[in-house]
Amino acid sequence: MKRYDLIVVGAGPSGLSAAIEGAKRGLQVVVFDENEKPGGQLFKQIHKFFGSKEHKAKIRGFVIGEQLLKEASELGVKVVLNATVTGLYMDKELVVKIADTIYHYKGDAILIATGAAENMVTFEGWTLPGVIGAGAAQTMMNLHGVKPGNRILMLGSGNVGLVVSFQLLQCGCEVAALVDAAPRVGGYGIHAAKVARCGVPFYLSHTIVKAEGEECVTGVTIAEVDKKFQFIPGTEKHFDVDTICLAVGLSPMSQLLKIAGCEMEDNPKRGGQVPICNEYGETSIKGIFVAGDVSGVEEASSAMIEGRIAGIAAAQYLGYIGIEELEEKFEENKAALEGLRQGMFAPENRGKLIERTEEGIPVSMNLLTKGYIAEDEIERYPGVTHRAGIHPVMECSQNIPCNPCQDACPRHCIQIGSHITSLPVVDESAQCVGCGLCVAACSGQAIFLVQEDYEPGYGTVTIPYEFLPLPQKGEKGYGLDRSGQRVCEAQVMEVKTAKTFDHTNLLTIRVPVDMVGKARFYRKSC
Amino acid sequence: MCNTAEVIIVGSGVIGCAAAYYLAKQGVSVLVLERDQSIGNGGSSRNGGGVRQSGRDPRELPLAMYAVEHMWPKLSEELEIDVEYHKQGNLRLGKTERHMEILQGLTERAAACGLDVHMIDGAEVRKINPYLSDEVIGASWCATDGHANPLLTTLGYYRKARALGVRFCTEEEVVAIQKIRGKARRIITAKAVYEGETIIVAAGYESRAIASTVGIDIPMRKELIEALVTEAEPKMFAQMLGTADADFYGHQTDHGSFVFGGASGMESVNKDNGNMAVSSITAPCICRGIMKYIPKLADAKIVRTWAGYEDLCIDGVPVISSVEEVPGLILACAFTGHGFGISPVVGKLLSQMALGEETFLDIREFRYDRFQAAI
Amino acid sequence: MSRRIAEHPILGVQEKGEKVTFLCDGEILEGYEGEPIAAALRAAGIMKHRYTKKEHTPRGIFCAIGRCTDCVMIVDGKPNIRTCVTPLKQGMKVQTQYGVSPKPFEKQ
Amino acid sequence: MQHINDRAIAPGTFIPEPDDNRIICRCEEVTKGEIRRAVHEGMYTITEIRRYLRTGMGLCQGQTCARLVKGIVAKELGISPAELIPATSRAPMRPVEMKVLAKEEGRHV
Repeated sequence: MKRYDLIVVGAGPSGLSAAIEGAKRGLQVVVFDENEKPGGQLFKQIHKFFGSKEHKAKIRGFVIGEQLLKEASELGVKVVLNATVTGLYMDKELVVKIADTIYHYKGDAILIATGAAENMVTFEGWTLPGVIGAGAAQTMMNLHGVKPGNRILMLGSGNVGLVVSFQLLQCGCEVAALVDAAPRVGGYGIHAAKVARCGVPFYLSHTIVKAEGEECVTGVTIAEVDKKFQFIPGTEKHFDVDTICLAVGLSPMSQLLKIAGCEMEDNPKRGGQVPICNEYGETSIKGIFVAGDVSGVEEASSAMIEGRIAGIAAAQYLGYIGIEELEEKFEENKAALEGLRQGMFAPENRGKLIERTEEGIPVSMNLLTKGYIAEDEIERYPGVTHRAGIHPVMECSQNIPCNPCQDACPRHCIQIGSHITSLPVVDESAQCVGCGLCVAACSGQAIFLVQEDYEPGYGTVTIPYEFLPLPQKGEKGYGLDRSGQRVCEAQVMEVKTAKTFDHTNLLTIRVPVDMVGKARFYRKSC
Repeated sequence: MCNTAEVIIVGSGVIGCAAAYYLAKQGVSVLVLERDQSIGNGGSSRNGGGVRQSGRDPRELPLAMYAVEHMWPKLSEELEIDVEYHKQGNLRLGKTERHMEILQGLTERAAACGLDVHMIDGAEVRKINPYLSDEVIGASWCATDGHANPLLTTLGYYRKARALGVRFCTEEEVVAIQKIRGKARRIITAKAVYEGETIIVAAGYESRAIASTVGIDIPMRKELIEALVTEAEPKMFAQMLGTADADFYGHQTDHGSFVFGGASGMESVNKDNGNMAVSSITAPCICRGIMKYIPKLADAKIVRTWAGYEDLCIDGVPVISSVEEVPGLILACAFTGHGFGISPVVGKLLSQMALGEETFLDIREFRYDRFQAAI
Repeated sequence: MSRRIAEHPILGVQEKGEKVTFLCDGEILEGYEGEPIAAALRAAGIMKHRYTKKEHTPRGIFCAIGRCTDCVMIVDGKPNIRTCVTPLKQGMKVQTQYGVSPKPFEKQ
Repeated sequence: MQHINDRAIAPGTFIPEPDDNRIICRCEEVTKGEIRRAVHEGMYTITEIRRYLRTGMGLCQGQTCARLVKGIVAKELGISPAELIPATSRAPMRPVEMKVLAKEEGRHV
């Protein structure tokens, strides 16, 4: 039987990372993926990643996918697509369906990196056409170039719900509302703020009563829920929508490991049924490794590091490297992983209400319930300053592991320091030149350039803009505040696009001077 | 909770559940101990659902004929659950002259016992089932054979027995049976001790180890065999199918899916990971077998494959027997892959045996001490 | 093809296969070769893929990645084809699936 | 709370709920009420529920409903969902046509 040193199942972030580390150390590696395109979820993730350079921060997910794929192929990794692994049998034998044939392969080591599947919730009418998973929406718009619907209601305020809502807006869909039964936004505040400033209303402590329609979705009714998640009568709200998108969490897709006979556990902290594994990702069956969401649902950034660790561990298991190299590399990667697992959204903080930042600043409650920071809250944050001339205003209010803004500024105006989750502060002594690199570099689109003294009575605000059509210089429209409300007339003074901005355009709008602290989005008059 | 009952049954397979039901119906207190977490998780949930008389050993035939005539037709009504019983015949197919000889032999022996079974040619076969390929040159045909849903039959007996007050305890692995004052009476599990007037061991292959704790050995072995199921297909045919070569057997269920069992030929040496693992080569082999007989199923999608142990008796028929040297002990095991079709009648016989009544069928052929050395 | 994204702010103009035509319940529709059948249907505004066996209720795309099997249809005469992962080809014949049949329930 | 092994311990009486007719297993069209009722009829494990009602036995093999079914059964039994062992995963991971499964390559080098 055809045998490989390492067979990887799943060409997503963790699988490709493992394949690369294995191949670097001399292993003969093959990667099977059932999809037509490699990259797993990375190819649907069109936003810029968080973290620091080592986590590929400020690079868009699909670009990371392309980079990983290129690196893997340069190292001689064979990536076989449209290849469905149908079973994992004894003696580390895999059966793979490719076209109209099944193939038998054996691996001396096997890495299962099959990722996660979406969870679902039920409500009246949930089986109607038009009710889809958030992953389905991403797949349709970002892989197939088709809008999943015209007017959409999103259920779920975790990062997936927030990111996909923004992506829906980017491809021209209307998002009627973002709804979550939880009392607080579950994902990053900056993701929520991006969606809110486009005018999407947030309904926390609300959930879907029913999807309406006979043959497909024509509307939806939501209602407020109490602390026990029971509907409060009389709070129903109706929306005319053609699509309802569900983003209510993920579960590891660990079925292959169960078939293989790996010891499993039900671990709610990891998202469900996961294999019991050691720090290198090795399961109860020697030589079968796991990495990424299949071993516990997290982010693509951590999946890549877990993949690297498992790939190196497989190399050691097969005798290509010594235990010293494994241990050394493990420590490095563990540090990177711990870097990502810090801050308010660290795994141990899941579901907890955090009321103050690491700096001791009260967290914006409006951000957690409405999706945007209120007027009377914004001045608390160290990135929000006032001064003469052009300067950055960083509306970054939660401790998340991310620091590209610090590296972006050629004048070193922005400082995060050595602690990656710290809120960015403005160095008053450095002089901002208005280059906008920080605006484009911020993965959360939370940095704005503000000039309060542009001309008498008027100031300018430079905002990140990732929509089409791109406004024209001189065009007149409106400034929208953080909640998406139209607050003033605005004129486009400048539209900057550059390769280094990576599709984040910088739109400079002129607004009345009392609006420079409020206008955070631009819309042409309709 | 009281750990005693008049009858304790070891094993919650279809035989154990049926016996429990027929006993409870007579007002007997019954306790069923199951090693697994789920009821009927052995062969009862893994077999092909055949309710056949043809092809059986003549010793077993009276049981099968009784079940088909008197029990299966009324079982759904009795258990208040649709066990999906269909009495629409069994075709045992042949493709070669050698096959036809095998079928002829089986048919003659069964007919001699009074079963209405006869040989038919290829054209007649395709008249009964137009989906069968031209490779099929003939078959034995028994119009009163059929199939049922083993999952619902097992759980149907369980549900009804439970409703009648039978106590079922799962994850209770029997470690030993103990004799008290000359009678089998006490059952030791990993967690507790139980006592009963009568003990019925109906635990598949594991019955061997359990019986050995009171010095009884049943000459049997186990074999891991496999089956598969397709997606739902439009209704095609209602007969149970088998072959002279035994390369596959199966039927279309009420759901529309086809359940097929079969063999790779490696069964006697198959290994297991402790999890009843399927092998990578059996399902493909079963598919190749099926496609030769029913080419139209080539596009049908397989959605699941599974494996299960058969408890194979050295002489091919089960042990259904009181053990006089261990008073109070009754064995019902080594069903050799034909237990499901006769489970209602075996359950009823066991209830009579446990009550010390004379059985309504002669079961001397199934005695535990019938086994002899070759010379 | 109103639901097609002509140009995406991040992804630009996406590469597509040849334009092809296919039949959906007898109606001629356009799509791109190699894209999932389901994508072409959604682009054409078609939401319903099948009606279920027991309750006869409509279903459409749900997961879009081949797992949930809700979007199955009869493709070139074969039932239960996952349209979200089956590439579109010129001249394909796609039919609404009723239970597992191409015939509406009243005609079954 | 431990998984319930003594099937004489009943989960109380079956009380109808307004959403009992809601589909849970999308493939096999099994409702919440059917699942709840099955628990009261003695089906205490996910495996038993599956064999009794066909939840998770359809084309998708329980990929969508597994978690939902688990939640309903656990609630009915008054235990945590983590106490319930999920149904056995079985190959093939995706539906495979018989003619494809029948066509093997690579068994020999």
